[in-house]
Amino acid sequence: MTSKIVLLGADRAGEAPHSVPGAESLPPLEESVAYVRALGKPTAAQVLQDARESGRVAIQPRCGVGGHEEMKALLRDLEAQAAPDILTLTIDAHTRLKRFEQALRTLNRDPRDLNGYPLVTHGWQRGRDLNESVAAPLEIRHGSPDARALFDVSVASGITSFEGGGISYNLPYSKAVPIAESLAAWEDVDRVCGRLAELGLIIDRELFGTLTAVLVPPSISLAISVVEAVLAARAGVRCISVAYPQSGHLVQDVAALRTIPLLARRYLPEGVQVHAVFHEFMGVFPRGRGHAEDLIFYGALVARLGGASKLITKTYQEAYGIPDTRANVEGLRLASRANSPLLDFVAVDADRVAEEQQWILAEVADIVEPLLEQPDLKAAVAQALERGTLDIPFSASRYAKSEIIPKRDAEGAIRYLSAGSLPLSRRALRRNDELLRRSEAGGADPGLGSLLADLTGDINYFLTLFGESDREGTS
Amino acid sequence: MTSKIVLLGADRAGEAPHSVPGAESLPPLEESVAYVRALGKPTAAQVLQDARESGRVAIQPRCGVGGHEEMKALLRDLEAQAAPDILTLTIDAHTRLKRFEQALRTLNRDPRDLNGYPLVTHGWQRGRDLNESVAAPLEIRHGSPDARALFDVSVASGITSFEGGGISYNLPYSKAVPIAESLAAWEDVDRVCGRLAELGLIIDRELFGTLTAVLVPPSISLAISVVEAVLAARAGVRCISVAYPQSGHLVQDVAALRTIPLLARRYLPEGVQVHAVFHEFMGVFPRGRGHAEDLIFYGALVARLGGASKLITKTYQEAYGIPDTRANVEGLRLASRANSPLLDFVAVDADRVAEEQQWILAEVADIVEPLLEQPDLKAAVAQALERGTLDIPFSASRYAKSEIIPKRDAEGAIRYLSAGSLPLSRRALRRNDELLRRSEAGGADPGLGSLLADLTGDINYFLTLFGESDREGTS
Amino acid sequence: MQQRKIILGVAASDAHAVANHLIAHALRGIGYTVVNLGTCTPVEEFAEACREHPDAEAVVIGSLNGHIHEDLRDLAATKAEGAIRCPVIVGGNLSVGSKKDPAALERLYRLGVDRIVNDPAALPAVLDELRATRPVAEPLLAVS
Amino acid sequence: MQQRKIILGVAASDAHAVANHLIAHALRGIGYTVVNLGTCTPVEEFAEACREHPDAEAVVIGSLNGHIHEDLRDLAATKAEGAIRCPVIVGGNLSVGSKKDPAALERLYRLGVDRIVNDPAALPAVLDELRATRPVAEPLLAVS
Ligand code: B12
Ligand code: B12
Repeated sequence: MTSKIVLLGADRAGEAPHSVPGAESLPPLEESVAYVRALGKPTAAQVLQDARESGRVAIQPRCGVGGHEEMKALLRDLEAQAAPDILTLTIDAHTRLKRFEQALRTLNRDPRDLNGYPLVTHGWQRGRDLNESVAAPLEIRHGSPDARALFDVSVASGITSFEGGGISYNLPYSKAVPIAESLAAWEDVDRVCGRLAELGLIIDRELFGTLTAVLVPPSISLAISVVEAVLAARAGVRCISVAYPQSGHLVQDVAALRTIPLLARRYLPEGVQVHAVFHEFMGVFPRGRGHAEDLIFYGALVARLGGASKLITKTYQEAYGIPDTRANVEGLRLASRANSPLLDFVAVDADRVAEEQQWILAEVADIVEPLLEQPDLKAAVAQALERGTLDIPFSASRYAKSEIIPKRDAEGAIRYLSAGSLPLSRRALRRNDELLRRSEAGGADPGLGSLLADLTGDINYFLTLFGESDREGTS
Repeated sequence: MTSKIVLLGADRAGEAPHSVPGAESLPPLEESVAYVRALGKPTAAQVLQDARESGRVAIQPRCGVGGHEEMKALLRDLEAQAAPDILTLTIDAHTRLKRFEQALRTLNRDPRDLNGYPLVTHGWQRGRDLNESVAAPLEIRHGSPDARALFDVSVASGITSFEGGGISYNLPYSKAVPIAESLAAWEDVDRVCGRLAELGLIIDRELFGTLTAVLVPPSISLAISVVEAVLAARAGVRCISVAYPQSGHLVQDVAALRTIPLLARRYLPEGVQVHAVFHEFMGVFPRGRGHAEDLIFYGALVARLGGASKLITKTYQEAYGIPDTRANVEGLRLASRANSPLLDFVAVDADRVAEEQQWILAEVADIVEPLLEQPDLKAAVAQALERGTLDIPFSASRYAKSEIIPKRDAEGAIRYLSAGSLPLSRRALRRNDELLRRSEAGGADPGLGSLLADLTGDINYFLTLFGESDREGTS
Repeated sequence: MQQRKIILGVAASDAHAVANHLIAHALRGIGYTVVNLGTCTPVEEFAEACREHPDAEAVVIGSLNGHIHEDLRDLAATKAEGAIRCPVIVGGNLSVGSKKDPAALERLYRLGVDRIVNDPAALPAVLDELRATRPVAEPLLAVS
Repeated sequence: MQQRKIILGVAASDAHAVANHLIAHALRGIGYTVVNLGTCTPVEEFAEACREHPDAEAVVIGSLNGHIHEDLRDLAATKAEGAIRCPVIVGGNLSVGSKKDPAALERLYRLGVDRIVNDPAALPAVLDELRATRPVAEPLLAVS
């Protein structure tokens, strides 16, 4: 168990890097770049590039526990037993919200009460210690509207991949952080990535297209990633990973993944490396172990079919809580099977994928092009969220209208029952309507009660599919 | 650890049932039938029927250890952790060859030195004890040219599935048992199955089409199963499982599995239930754990695509030795994933399968029809083996000529480089030649040394595929 | 007749919004006035809402991320001060990890939680029961 | 010049034939006369072959099924009787289970095995070596 520690670096929270007292304790960027070079492991960007070139999907777990020694053991065990391509430090929910004091208090009381690793509290020397104890590069995964303190400690730790974005790590993760603030904070992060790139170190900046994870229409996920990617590239980021969450519908998911390189070509400058990342199903997970494992393998197979560079795995304990090491190992090993050379024969209907792709591209264009035309993209984003012309379902934040109502069609693909104020074309809206109408037996306008029931049914899609109707599966 | 025991029932070895001293110790058939009825579990035949009707592949491990308590724990652990549809008692290699004394001696010295459960030595009361300790029905898997003593103990134990056949459990499993003897011994077994069926108990009789497991051409496997199935049906057997071993080539394997119901319709009387059983790859297994697991999952998926009623699994320890419980559990769980409803979209090229199926059917017909026309099928089989018109590669027995030389074609399917004296049609021989010639770069007649090298290469097919060239994978 | 009213929210460090949205919808659907403070709501914000809505029958707090104990750290003190007078109901995923130790629930009661409810569908009955047994003098009509 | 000769076979309870076939082919390919007794060969059958082929340089026994110890139980006695005089080489998978205990090999030496060889490719060198060091008087030509 970790011995008591005092707070390091947290005093800089919310401040621009290198401008506050306490920053002296962090090494200069140059030193961190030299450190990474001397570390003798590939950067996350290199691993992603290699995966793409060899036609494999790189595999990465979610993992984070409160105590330092426990975190080190977790990383080592995962590497020894499942050899993921990239490892994760998942950060606890206090740190995400800059509740550093609470993180520290919990850490000192009982690190097991933390749902992630409080890196800021542990400090960058311990970050390096983690980094040095495994061969795979690390990524920081969190959910911080303002991640600057965390990012500084991450860079000082020699960590080469950092998740988040001014929209995707605000709306799903906080209630009352104005979007202009989070965009500004993430612009700071991205600028530092730009400087690091000039110093020769490429940081992989992953955008959290998963958003609120539950029934997110693909064009919403991708549109927000496009906006964040454009902002990141303008700030100097050179490697961008676009994460897309499994909807559960084969054609829709493969189409969405395959759309990512097209979007990159259309909206991003050359010279920016862009990777598609697939998140195994991020919504309500089946409770039965076999069912969860079916979904885990299926997700990994879809990642392969969609040409993702990387997959983020789940475990059969997802429905219950933070997984133990063994469950995490088994999730990774199972997902790895989808990379098997023996599965080359598995294919998906190319025509249907191409058709779906055209629609996704068109919807994304409807949403992002009015924004990208604006001279001040950050301001345009804030305004669009206020008006609902950019929006997400189930927002945790007041700064999105959350008018969108998603619904699964008869085949299980996620469509817009209501697109709220999104500027979708008539054609797109008509197609969404038609696809959804096909799934209504009667076609009558559903009342509010049935709307809630429908929504719950769609949220619990995989529970129903596996016959776990009462939410009580077998573990 | 099992306490010392003395030999029960073994004195009957090699004798016809119910005709020798010592048989008194076994209960009458009627009592065993009543016992099975009272046991409160489905028979293996019922489980297979249910699996077929629900479109699932039933899953079954190989498992057998020497000690009784250890065997019970193994069965219970496998059931608790992986819930296979059918469980196995794999019998040790001494018992298989009626070396009961050696089995007893090893059991008393150290049961861990046995490569299976010596059921005859333990006796039928212990067999019932095993049967009662799990919910799934049991099958006896062994490799006995003369299994009568074992079968009697099996029936008395209330076990409803029994593997073997007069050809398939002779040629791969013994050196010097004349084929007429093993055919006669298995006819005895099948007759008792007939009597049991009259008493209302259907015993699933599985035929070991896997044979010598290494590079067995599908038409050899299926032809021998057809002959054994016809003999079994004539003796009164009502449920026949035809096991076919994975060659590793998708189209060939799916075609072979889908041919089994056609063969049943063509050569077997109505009223005999016939199931296709798939054996996950039975040849040289990759040593690397991930590679082995890729192969395990792939095998299970092929079983599903081929419409098998049942799959016999392997483990990632296959290349090393008898697996431990955990490896066995993991093999079962992994194979179960191939039953996932989420994989309905996975398909195989129907035209290529249909074409391959026609050829398999034709080759099988070439081999079996001359035999089935004979008035005395058993005599005809013995003669055919002597002449080489029925044959297997790598025979363990002197009673097969083993002139067949198998070879993988450019795609990995198993073809006849030499069909020996098999009565294959000119067309079939020409197709085999052509397919193999396509895989030869030069097309020159290979010398003996290169023939041996080619053969070894084909045997080590999956080692090469996974890049385990030096046979030293990582475990 | 006045509508029944509850205060709803998600614990301070917790951003899980979906169950919160659905529970609010569902309670409104059966006639409740729901003051939904949404995600990331510290105890003092619940207390403020109680001041603004003295007629609220209960404070209903969801927590999924495992941090409920730290997030409700000030609850007992806040109740002692009288800043929260109505019963506090908590539901969700109430500890970190996949194996749940009942001690985690004990700790919650010690922190000042009055009721722990698993299934949102059980909320109306629990609210009725709390109302029926509440130690206040004013006469109330029990509605189901 | 006389061809070199070995006696080959698989242990008594063991039916694994493939390695046996391949090793026989390979040794014949480099000029050996191979008396292949095949699978399921008890010690007494090896002894008989030794009587018939006194010029055999070695008895080479394969075992894969894990039963080698019981299958070679009579080997020491048979050697003591003089019924097998040439060296006995054993190879294959020499115990039951996936985790191998070196004690299993010790036990084999105690049973009268002279050499344990893993890789069939190493057989020619081992045969050469055994021949070169063999305690017999008659002069021999070492061939590789
Ligand atoms: C969607 C999701 C997310 C989304 C949330 C988006 C959003 N803003 O809403 C995102 C991706 C952002 C997310 C983030 C995180 N998540 Co999350 N998430 C989930 C997931 C997959 C589904 C949750 C959901 O929406 N379910 C649908 C709703 C309707 O049901 P529910 O939330 O499960 O609630 C049910 C009951 O708990 C109960 N209930 C819930 N609230 C209440 C309240 C009352 C009063 C009552 C009576 C009942 C009740 O009723 C519901 C219906 O049965 C769950 C795992 C799962 N269940 O499959 C993990 C899960 C809840 N998340 C978890 C964690 C840890 C996190 C993170 C900390 C990241 C991390 N370390 O891994 C961050 C949290 C950040 C933060 N500051 O809180 C853990 C909690 C672990 C634990 N307790 O041990 C879970 C269980 C996943 C896991 N196995 O690790 N998450
Ligand atoms: C094919 C096979 C079979 C076939 C054999 C057909 C036949 N008649 O030949 C069938 C299906 C019939 C079979 C049956 C059984 N088998 Co089997 N079989 C295999 C398998 C899959 C491949 C063996 C093979 O042919 N390899 C190809 C040849 C070329 O290589 P090899 O045999 O591995 O040998 C190499 C080395 O061992 C060495 N070598 C071998 N012999 C010799 C001899 C000398 C002198 C030297 C120097 C070297 C040497 O050189 C070879 C090349 O590197 C192996 C597992 C594997 N390896 O993947 C199991 C395996 C050998 N079988 C095994 C067992 C236990 C059995 C059974 C007892 C059934 C059971 N309980 O599960 C029965 C045995 C019946 C009996 N009476 O012996 C076990 C042995 C377990 C142990 N030692 O712990 C294995 C390892 C499978 C397992 N993991 O459980 N089997």
